[in-house]
Amino acid sequence: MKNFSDIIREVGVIMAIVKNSKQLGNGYYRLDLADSIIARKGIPGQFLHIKISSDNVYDPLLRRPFSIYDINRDKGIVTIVYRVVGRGTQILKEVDRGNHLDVLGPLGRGFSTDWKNKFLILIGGGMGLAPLYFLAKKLVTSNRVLVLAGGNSEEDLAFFNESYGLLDLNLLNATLDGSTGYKGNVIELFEEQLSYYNPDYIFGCGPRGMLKRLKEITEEHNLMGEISLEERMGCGYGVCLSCVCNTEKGNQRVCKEGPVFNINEVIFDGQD
Amino acid sequence: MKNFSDIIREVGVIMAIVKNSKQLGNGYYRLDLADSIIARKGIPGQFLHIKISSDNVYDPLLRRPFSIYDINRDKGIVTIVYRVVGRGTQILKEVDRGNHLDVLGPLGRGFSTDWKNKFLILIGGGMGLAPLYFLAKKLVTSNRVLVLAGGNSEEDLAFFNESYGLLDLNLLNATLDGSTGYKGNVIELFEEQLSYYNPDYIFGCGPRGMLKRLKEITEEHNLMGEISLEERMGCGYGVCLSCVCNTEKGNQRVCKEGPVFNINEVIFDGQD
Amino acid sequence: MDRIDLSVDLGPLSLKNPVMTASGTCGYGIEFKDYYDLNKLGAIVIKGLTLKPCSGNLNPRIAETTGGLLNSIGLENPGIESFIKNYIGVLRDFKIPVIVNISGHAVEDFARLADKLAPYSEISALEVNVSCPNLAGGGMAFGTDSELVYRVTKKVKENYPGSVIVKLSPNVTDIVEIARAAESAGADVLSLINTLLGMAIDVEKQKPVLGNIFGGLSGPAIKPVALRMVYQVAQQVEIPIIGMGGIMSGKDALEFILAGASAVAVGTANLVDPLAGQKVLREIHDYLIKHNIERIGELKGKAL
Amino acid sequence: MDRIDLSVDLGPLSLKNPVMTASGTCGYGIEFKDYYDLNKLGAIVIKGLTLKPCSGNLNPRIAETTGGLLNSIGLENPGIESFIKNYIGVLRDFKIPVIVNISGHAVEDFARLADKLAPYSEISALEVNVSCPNLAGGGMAFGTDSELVYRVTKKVKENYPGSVIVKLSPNVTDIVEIARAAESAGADVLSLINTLLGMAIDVEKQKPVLGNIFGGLSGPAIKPVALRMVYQVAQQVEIPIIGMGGIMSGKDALEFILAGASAVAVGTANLVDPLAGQKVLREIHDYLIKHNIERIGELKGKAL
Ligand SMILES: Cc1cc2nc3c(=O)[nH]c(=O)nc-3n(C[C@H](O)[C@H](O)[C@H](O)COP(=O)(O)OP(=O)(O)OC[C@H]3O[C@@H](n4cnc5c(N)ncnc54)[C@H](O)[C@@H]3O)c2cc1C
Ligand SMILES: Cc1cc2nc3c(=O)[nH]c(=O)nc-3n(C[C@H](O)[C@H](O)[C@H](O)COP(=O)(O)OP(=O)(O)OC[C@H]3O[C@@H](n4cnc5c(N)ncnc54)[C@H](O)[C@@H]3O)c2cc1C
Ligand SMILES: Cc1cc2nc3c(=O)[nH]c(=O)nc-3n(C[C@H](O)[C@H](O)[C@H](O)COP(=O)(O)O)c2cc1C
Ligand SMILES: Cc1cc2nc3c(=O)[nH]c(=O)nc-3n(C[C@H](O)[C@H](O)[C@H](O)COP(=O)(O)O)c2cc1C
Ligand code: FES
Ligand code: FES
Repeated sequence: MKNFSDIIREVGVIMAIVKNSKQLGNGYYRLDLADSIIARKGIPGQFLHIKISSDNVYDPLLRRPFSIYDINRDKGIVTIVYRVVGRGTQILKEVDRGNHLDVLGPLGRGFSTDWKNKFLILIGGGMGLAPLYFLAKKLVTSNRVLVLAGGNSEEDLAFFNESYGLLDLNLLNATLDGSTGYKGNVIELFEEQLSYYNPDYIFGCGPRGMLKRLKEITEEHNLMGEISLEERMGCGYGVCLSCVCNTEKGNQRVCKEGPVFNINEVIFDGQD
Repeated sequence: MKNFSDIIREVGVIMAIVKNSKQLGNGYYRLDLADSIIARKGIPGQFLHIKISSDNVYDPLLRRPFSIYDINRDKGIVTIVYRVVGRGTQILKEVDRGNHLDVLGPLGRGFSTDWKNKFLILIGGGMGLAPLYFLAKKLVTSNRVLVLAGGNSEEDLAFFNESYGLLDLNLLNATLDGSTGYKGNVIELFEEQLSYYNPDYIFGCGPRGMLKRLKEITEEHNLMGEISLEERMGCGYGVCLSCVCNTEKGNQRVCKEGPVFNINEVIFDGQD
Repeated sequence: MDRIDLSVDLGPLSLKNPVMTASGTCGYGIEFKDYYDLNKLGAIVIKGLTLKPCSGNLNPRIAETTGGLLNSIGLENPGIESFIKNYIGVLRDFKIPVIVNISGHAVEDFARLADKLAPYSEISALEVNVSCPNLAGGGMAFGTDSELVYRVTKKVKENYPGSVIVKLSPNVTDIVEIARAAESAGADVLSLINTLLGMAIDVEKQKPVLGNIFGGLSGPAIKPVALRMVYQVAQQVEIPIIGMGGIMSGKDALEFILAGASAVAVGTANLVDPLAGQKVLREIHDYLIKHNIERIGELKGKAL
Repeated sequence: MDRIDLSVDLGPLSLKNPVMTASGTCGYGIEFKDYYDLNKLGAIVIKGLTLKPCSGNLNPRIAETTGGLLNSIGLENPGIESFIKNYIGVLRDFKIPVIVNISGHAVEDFARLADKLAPYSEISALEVNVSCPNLAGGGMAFGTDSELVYRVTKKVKENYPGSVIVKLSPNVTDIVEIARAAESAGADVLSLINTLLGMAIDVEKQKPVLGNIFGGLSGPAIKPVALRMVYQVAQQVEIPIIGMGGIMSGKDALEFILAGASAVAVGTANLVDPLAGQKVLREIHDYLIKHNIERIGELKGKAL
């Protein structure tokens, strides 16, 4: 167990209390954590690094990164939304209300949010819609926001359609199976939209292949914007160099200089 | 997850449901497991080998052995009583009612129970009193039973005094601090009792040093009996030879030929 | 197991599926009766035999480590004579290949063991364990010296008409060199890996946990090292490989096969769960179905 | 930390306590600012430096295994020139010894690195990482050949006036032979162990997980092997040892000290928990109090 004095002095490593953990359907889960420090400090695009195993148990060994999906500052609650993909998330979904979770965060560089009276397009693929929700919530108060949400099917997008639906923004879907919205991927939808609109700035989050295409398009159209990357993380706070990505400035750490980068900066080379 | 068909066909590896898990005070815990097969087959002196980690998590890697403390055959409930000594038991105490535990058992050779109209002495030190409870419960129906319970202090013995107290037997305490009963260890108490009584058969369970002394005394007094040994166990079902003890017949596996051995057979040599 | 072809060739041996038990973790196979029919597996490898009876090491003989198990059983076994008298008969009941693991402390020991086992058709192959100390040679394990591995292998081949599997020790600088030595001496198959040499200390008693001080580390903790060695050796030898070291699941087994192993052995997992072998087999089968792969052979070495 | 004496001598270096960070797991120490004051520890070892800037290996660079971590960062670093220009100043702020870890692909590389770092009093010692491949010598790591370890150590000693720590690779048959080579070449201190060579395979993609195929295995999974090596080497060399490999807790650290290490380094644990070093230190302290031991030095090698 962490010493209580550590917890108070060293913000950043926090025993957060699970307020709620529930299945959202279609393999999505939602986890609400009560922690006033994270709730006060977290901004859109930042992430939490969550220890899955209990104290003195070393399998799974590493923490797992999850973007902040939402924060209720008044209640001191921070929320993540995640999908079960492997062992770590399998275990995470079993946590019960009242349990403590060892959380490191908020970590990384978030999205820029100081925009006023602009037209902004947010492009999210799959789980990439999670961090964009918190961003959208901040942006809608003083900007015009269009969200393009891509997924495999209507079902896949159901949760996000519902949550984004409560915000003052326009939302368009792209589904691979065409079960709702545009039939195709979200980048194609974005390209289509660019024939109607000229955004001041764009934000993207999703699989690497999608972001790579997004960059090609923004370059073509001379657009500016930010994207959030994912890489396997060792530490999450900058010491191990597991998570680097190639940029115009050379290698940058996704956990520290990112996960949000200027879209012009990122160089998509090497592995997909 | 184990396939349901495995569970039915291969009795012995069982997903038992936790019926109750509670602290008994003074570091003792009690765990009730609902499983009709174990409840039907288990006899005094046998043990369960419990997997502490969840599926696909390999730390802690090995199962942990615990003696059967009691069985309620009608309700299909088997109970163990344990003390938290390390990582495994630390985790075990956190299981909640309704959880499933992967249990191998009942394993090993138990105590002989087909006694009639005999005078039997049961000598237990500390946790050694756990398996003797189930034994006593069987024996009291047709024999005269004296239980000698050794521990550090009155507190240490409180739980067992209460549980044994409900059975039709005589119970004497020995405590190292003299807070209740005889002041000294339970072997000294046994020796003292031998000047009044001449048991037909004795049963012992407790730390190795205690059992070694017990054997010396039974030899001196030409007594017969059985003792239950503890060794570190790899498998618990006889394949790995981790758990051997030296006997008149050569090395024997505590998990298979034991844990209960004829006291005359066991050779206490080597390490303590 | 329907249309899926799980059979594998292990040099001269044919197995109906690639899942075996690892020596020392399944006794003589008899204790499994209570749990499942071992005949479902591809083959079994029984525990290590020596010339003379051996009562093994002092207790404690095992220590749990993170994701691993240290053991210093010390090759407890009844010796070759008693084995032939009391166990060969039992092994006759198995319908799958039974492989006998042999150990010695001198090159001559291996030769004599091979010679004594040669007449028994109940045995499908010998697995030569070269991880024990070579007493004549200062106590370093045979398996750490390619010259000795060559000699031991050669001797066993000379004295045994059937298949010879050489089981390599991972405690070496260059596993490929050792593997090549065994191959050139005529080994039919290689098993890798045996345990990594390790230890644990009891901080309360302030002394080593194991009675024998050192022990062999097995279990999922060593899987990355085992897999690397199989991957390296598979690229450099022609003979088939039995991969082992930390296999707990079908996925683990498939990693070894993708790294070039023809078959796999389940060791420590048997201790944790008597059904482990069967589980590994079922999960391999499920994977093949899911990925539409008709023959397990298609996966062999695919990640090389 | 009241009346308990935690100080240790590491040859020419004196540390106020035995807990260090392991190279590559604490960057240049600066990221810890947000969590705790690294000056609480005994010393820090910063990440591996090479002559030229190095952008490291392809992603993915890490893979989690049971109780372990495979990494193939590939020594990403800005190179010695940029290090001297941009980082030496930062290191000046540390009140504890700062040790610089150096790597090379030829004996001459080590000599030149030593030479370039010689002028800087901000650095308390060099730690020589001999786990990289020797490009001139066919790619086997320097650390697997006692002759090469001798030559590298000698060269660094000739070019560097301060303390030289040689960090050994565990991927060898006989760690004692390598340790002796370093000692006889004049090493002041030994660090052991570096990572075990391992790999993982992605069964869905049917290829190795790491971009570099192989990686170094660290974390609690390797502790038994690390501890065994420290135990073996401590009996055969006179110079002090920094023990590492899977230290997650004070108990783990004490195992290494009981096995003969003078100090310990916390590596992978830093990644899991930025407070790990401090936690290890506190738990050592608590153990000494509980066991009424006044000086940590009393425990050194007690389990030998
Ligand atoms: C900055 C960042 C933010 C993220 N935000 C979210 C989110 O909001 N919701 C969500 O569902 N997922 C998110 N992910 C992905 C999430 O971290 C992985 O799904 C998760 O780590 C998988 O863990 P596992 O043990 O279930 O899978 P396993 O495959 O068993 O994990 C094995 C290892 O691979 C790593 N890994 C696996 N998938 C990924 C991945 N996609 N990215 C990085 N590492 C991975 C794990 O962390 C672990 O170290 C984010 C990833 C990053 C880097
Ligand atoms: C046949 C048998 C019956 C037992 N019955 C009971 C019982 O009814 N109640 C009870 O409280 N305890 C009982 N024990 C002891 C119990 O198994 C240990 O307390 C438990 O394994 C400790 O696990 P841990 O992870 O908490 O401790 P750790 O010390 O972390 O365990 C490390 C390893 O050592 C082994 N180990 C530790 N202590 C013992 C021990 N005393 N005996 C055997 N292995 C040990 C563990 O199983 C594990 O493999 C019994 C042991 C045996 C062999
Ligand atoms: C308890 C135990 C006993 C073993 N005995 C032997 C043996 O007698 N001969 C042998 O060659 N290997 C022996 N081994 C090694 C295993 O066969 C296997 O090579 C090793 O444990 C790695 O596989 P695993 O991680 O799946 O256990 C033993 C391993 C264990 C755990
Ligand atoms: C991400 C990472 C990077 C490492 N980089 C270096 C390095 O640059 N130089 C070096 O000598 N060792 C390096 N190591 C090895 C560690 O310093 C240490 O020797 C090893 O990880 C064992 O300790 P641990 O199990 O506590 O991590 C690195 C280890 C890790 C996990
Ligand atoms: S995860 Fe360690 S530097 Fe980014
Ligand atoms: S614990 Fe394996 S034989 Fe007894």
